Amino acid sequence: MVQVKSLADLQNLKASLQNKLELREKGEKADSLVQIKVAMATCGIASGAKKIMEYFMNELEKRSIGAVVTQTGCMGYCYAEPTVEVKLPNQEPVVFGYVDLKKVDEIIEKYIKNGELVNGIIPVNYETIDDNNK
Amino acid sequence: MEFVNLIIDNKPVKVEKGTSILKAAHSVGIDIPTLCYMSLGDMNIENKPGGCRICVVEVEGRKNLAPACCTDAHTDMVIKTNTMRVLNSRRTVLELILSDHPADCLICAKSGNCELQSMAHKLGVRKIHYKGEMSTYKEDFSPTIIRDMDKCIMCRRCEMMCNKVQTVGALWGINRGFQSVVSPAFEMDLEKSTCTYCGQCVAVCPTGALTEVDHTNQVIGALADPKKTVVVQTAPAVRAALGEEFGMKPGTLVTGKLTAALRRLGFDYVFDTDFAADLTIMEEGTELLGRLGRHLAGDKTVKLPMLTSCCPGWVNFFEKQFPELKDIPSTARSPQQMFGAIAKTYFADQIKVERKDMMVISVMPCLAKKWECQRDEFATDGSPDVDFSISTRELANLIKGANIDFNSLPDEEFDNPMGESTGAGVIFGTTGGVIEAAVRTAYELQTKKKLEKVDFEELRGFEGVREATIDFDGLPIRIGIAHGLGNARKLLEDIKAGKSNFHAIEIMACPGGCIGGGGQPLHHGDSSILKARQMALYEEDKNKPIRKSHENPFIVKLYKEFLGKPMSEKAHHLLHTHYFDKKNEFIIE
Amino acid sequence: MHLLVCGGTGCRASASDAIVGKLQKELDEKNLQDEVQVVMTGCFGFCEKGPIVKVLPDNTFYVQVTPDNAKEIIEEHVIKGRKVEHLLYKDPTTKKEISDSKHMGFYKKQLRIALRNCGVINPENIDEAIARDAYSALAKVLGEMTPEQAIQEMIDSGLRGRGGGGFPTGLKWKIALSNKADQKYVVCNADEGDPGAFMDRSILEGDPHSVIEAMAINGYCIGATKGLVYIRAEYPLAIERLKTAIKQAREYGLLGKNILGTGFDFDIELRYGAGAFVCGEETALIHSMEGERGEPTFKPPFPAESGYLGKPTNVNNVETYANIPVIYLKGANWFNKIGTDKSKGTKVFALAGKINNVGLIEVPMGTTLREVIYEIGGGIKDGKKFKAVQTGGPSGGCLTEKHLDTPIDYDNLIASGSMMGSGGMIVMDEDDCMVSIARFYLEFTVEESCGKCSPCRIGNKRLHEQLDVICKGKGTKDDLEKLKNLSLVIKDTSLCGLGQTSPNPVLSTLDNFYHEYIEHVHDKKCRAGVCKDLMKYLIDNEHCVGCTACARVCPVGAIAGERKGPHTIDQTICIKCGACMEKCKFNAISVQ
Amino acid sequence: MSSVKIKLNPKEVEKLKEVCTSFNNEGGELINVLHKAQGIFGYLPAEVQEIVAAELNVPVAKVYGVVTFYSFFTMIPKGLHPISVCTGTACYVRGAEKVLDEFRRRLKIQVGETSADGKFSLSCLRCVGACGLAPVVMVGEKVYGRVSPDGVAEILAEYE
Repeated sequence: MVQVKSLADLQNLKASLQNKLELREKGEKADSLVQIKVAMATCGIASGAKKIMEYFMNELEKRSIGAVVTQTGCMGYCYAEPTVEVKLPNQEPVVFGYVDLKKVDEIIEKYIKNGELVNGIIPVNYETIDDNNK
Repeated sequence: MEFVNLIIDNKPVKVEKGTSILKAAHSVGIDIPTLCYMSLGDMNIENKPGGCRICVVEVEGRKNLAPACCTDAHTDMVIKTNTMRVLNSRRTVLELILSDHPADCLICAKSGNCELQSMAHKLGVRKIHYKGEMSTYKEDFSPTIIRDMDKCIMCRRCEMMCNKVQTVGALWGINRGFQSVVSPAFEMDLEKSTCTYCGQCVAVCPTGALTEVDHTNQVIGALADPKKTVVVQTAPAVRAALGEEFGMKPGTLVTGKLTAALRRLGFDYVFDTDFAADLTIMEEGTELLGRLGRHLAGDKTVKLPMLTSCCPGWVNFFEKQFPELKDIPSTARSPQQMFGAIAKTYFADQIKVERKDMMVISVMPCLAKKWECQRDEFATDGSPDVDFSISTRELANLIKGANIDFNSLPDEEFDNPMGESTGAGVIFGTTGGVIEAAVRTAYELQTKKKLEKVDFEELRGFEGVREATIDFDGLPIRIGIAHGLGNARKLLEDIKAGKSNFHAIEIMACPGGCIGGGGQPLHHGDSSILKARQMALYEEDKNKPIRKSHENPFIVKLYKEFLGKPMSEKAHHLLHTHYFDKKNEFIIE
Repeated sequence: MHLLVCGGTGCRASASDAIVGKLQKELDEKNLQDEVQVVMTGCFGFCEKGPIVKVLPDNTFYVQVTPDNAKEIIEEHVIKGRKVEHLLYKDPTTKKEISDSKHMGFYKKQLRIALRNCGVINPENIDEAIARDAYSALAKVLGEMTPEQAIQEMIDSGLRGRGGGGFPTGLKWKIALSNKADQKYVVCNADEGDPGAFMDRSILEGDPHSVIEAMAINGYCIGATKGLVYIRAEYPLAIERLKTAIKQAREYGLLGKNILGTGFDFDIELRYGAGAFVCGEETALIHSMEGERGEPTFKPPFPAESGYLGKPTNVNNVETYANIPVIYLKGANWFNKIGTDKSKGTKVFALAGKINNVGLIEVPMGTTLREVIYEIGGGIKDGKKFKAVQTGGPSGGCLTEKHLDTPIDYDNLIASGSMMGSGGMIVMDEDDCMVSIARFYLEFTVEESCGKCSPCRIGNKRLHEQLDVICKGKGTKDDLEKLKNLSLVIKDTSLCGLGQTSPNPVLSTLDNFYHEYIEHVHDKKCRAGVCKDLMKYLIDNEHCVGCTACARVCPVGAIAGERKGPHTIDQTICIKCGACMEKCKFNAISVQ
Repeated sequence: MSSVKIKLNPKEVEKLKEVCTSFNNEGGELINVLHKAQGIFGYLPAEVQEIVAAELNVPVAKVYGVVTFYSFFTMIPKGLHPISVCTGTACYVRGAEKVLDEFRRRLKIQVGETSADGKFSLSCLRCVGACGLAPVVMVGEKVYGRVSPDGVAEILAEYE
């Protein structure tokens, strides 16, 4: 278990974690690794996000696509739950709303495999503090 | 001491820091009306939930009106207590309270003595603009207290008395919003709760929500029955308070008028509970000396301290909450019950009246007495030693109802043999009095010496828990005193933990003792009234020719003719009792 | 290449379907269907200028596109690579065309500070949080600042409590620091009880570490070693995630003894609410944590002097805490440049009701209601007419058309007769009856009043009853005066914030929709058709053929008439169930 | 000693006492204990409150005062399938009232009641935070979004 015992520890840990995440994003397997985040707050789960997440995991494995599927909190698009963010290697992330199992198939087949966007994209309509800083 | 300067209604005011606006205003003669607020300053009892919102005032610079009872005065505050905004708010709030209160004032037990009624009168409410649904609850008749919660205004005084002061835990705020009310658990009847019938909830209730069970009709019935010989006894604290019901100054002693009134009402024999108090001292004092003697002789089985047992509220309290201590209190019955037992045996024989034809009525400052006289232990073949107990307030109603002009009555004497008493019996009515009376007798019986100074100032006062060591001619006797059940609890916890080193402890359930009993004229939160009543009792004691119980000639005669000696078998049978474990035990099925 | 066509409700209404069809047709004709995909998206949040077409990968942003423009877009942009100038958005100040949406300031109305990690990190993985700077602010404060300096930074930032009242956070901390005691407490109020608000829950579910970190900072600043989170028991997921986060922080040594080797101890426990709205009030919350009925007590003493277990206690809400780490990392000067003069930073709103894009949004203070409703929220659902927006939940008020351009901040909302509250924002349309809305909120208050003080306990009940009478068509004009007086007295005399604000929905609707009240009491009409008792079902003699279908279906026998003759409804019997209207095949029955 | 007979499962009572012990029989933990107790028994009958009061050494009147203050606590056993209709503002303006009426009509019970066969109980709750799906109904743990009065029969049919 990591124990963060000093300020230096925290900085080191942060740096290494950022590296790790970056590796995950841009690393050796950059050509093959797809990142998928499923919004799993109460509203997402209420609209079936759990099933979507499981389906993604199973299907990606079945179809031999290297991907990391994680959960995340509310993205704010409650009207369009369940929502899923898909980030292809070296590309801007794209958010899909109203995702059902059929849509998952479509996303895998069209977007993940061929880079073709499919209906149901939700344009990101906010800035984060990272943007604001610039 | 730090002071603050402020302005109330254009008057400059200087008060100690931490003083409420209400008290600050009062100090310059500005009276802000209050409803839920109540303070018995001398006993550190204060109820200020800030709930009724009648006492609101305008504080310059504040957005909302401030409740005067719980807002502290600060330097440079500018306060207005009577602007149109304040007056409109006050009246509107009162109208709201009245809109959820039955308007049956004409036949309400509290009519004429109701703080809500007085407030409506004071604020000149003539119409209730906001009408609507009224809250209704089931009525609860216990042997002593009636709860008619439709009349509750949620001042929470009863809840505060029951929990903070008495630690009885029978009443609590339940539900929320419009349905909220003060109630026993599960809205069960008080009878099934941990209630001790101390009656302090009734004593502070501003409306007719909490009242005593009225036994005046039973008394009238007994008096009207030509076949019955009706004997009445009046407790010491009654004579110091009854006058208030007839407009007299608090602390006016009305012993003589009281006797005269009882006679006019038609009682056949007018006796004094003080006589029985003297008898109690003989029994309890002897019991104490017995336990003390065995303790000094090295008997490890003897239980000390001995606790007094003349207060029925207190007996209910330890039976329900400290049953493990039930063999510590004295086994002596209370004066009321000793009186009943002697009246229906010794005295009945003397006047040749059969038990079934005699009725004993007691006038008590207490509501728990109503329940005590109904206990099975205090009846012979179903016939109680004391038939009915009425409160000081009920007696006042009887007198008023009988067209007796109390104030112009002559002073009369009690009848004999059970009307003669000593100063020791009189002070039973105040905290510290029972133990002082016991000391006067025990000292002489133990030391066989004459007690020169009978006033034990160290046992007197209003402090919730007091202790003193009395020198019994070289033998230090440690004495504890508690009034109010919350204070009693502190001493009981010590005893349970084995930390108590007292020889004897006096406990009275009500703050102040019987003078502040649940059956007394309402004090409406004025503790100076209680103080005046206490002074009156010490005054009567001082003026008595005999001030030690064992010197009461009629008591001496009673032992000689009837009982033998204190703690004799006959005394045991008639004057002592035993206690029960009344704690709930859960049996899981 | 991708052509993204906005499929948000607003754009859809103005023919985005047709645009997609046209684009597709053009592509097919030019045999480009394999190279260029046309995709329908969710709302871009710029409905005013819709329909919108965005071209990827160059981010060109076309506004107010019609189906007729499809050909032009394909021929010019797709084939020749030239932008269609006249479809580009023109900056309203410079009047210059902007092609790349990344440079369109108006487009990104939202700024996420409190929600910075929500929907970005995996909330159950502390590593992801740390990689995004979690606990760096704590490290900075512990390592570089004294409590006094840290509090000064908070004061300088201008952050105000996000729970409702808007008390300056730094000042609150300063008072708590100044009260000496052997033990102090830091409490996070997560008892979000506004019906229709879910900001705090979303933050706890999406980024629990930001709250934990801020509480630790708060503890350091005021000298408290114990933190408590008072959280609604109805939030099981938030509870789980928070528990996980606390556990992970402990394992990393970021909670517990000697944090980061600085000698500072701090740990957090959870306390559960049990469904009492009044427990959002801090004294009630503290009583509830102590195992008592959640009844508020009069302040002073403030919790900062005597709070949990009688010790100095600082209470802040979830969103307030979520802002705090960033403030320390980026500095008070960064934060206090965002927002308005007296309200700094951003505010999270739960946007709901009759609006297209229901969701969680975060905007800088000073954003107008119009921007929120029409640009972020995508406008009113089903193309209906906007009527009101309710902010501040049961403590707030209903704002109307004329308030739409008011910049949102604490003071402006209060001046308009509403309040910020915790951030619920409910949009209402022409189908909502404002008297009924006021009654709805009062029903809530009556249910949630603790019952301690008489104006709130009885007054709100009477308000509710009075509103009910009006909705039933039995009110008079005098009743409106009574409503107003009663409302003002309840506000003026109630014990706590609940009662002091509960009449706001009544007062604000009386102010802004007085005509609707008048219609109810005078004309006995409810324009929205919500108040059943004010509705009348009528049979039009001209259309009625006397088929008797309505008479047969009427459950109370209110309809009489001869076969083949005109029928009539006895209004005194009719219960307004609407069955007759449904049954009538000749459109002879109407509702008034 | 006055004995109060209690009809409860002894194993569950044991569990409850363990819960009290785990909170050090501390009166200040009353609400936490009640949460756990409701978790064990499904509701808080008078008997359970008596035991909690005795274990934590607080007046049973206080326990009852607390139980009746908080809407989360119930003294009525919930149905096998507890139905909660969200009556938060977002759901209200989107027609929750009509949905609730339909449940009332079909189940023939009022809010706070349980059907005679113990199958369904009906309650209201304030916002599950799924306002995007308003009006929302929960049956047990399952959330139903965008419910219309016509959809009520369908939902109930799932549990028949």
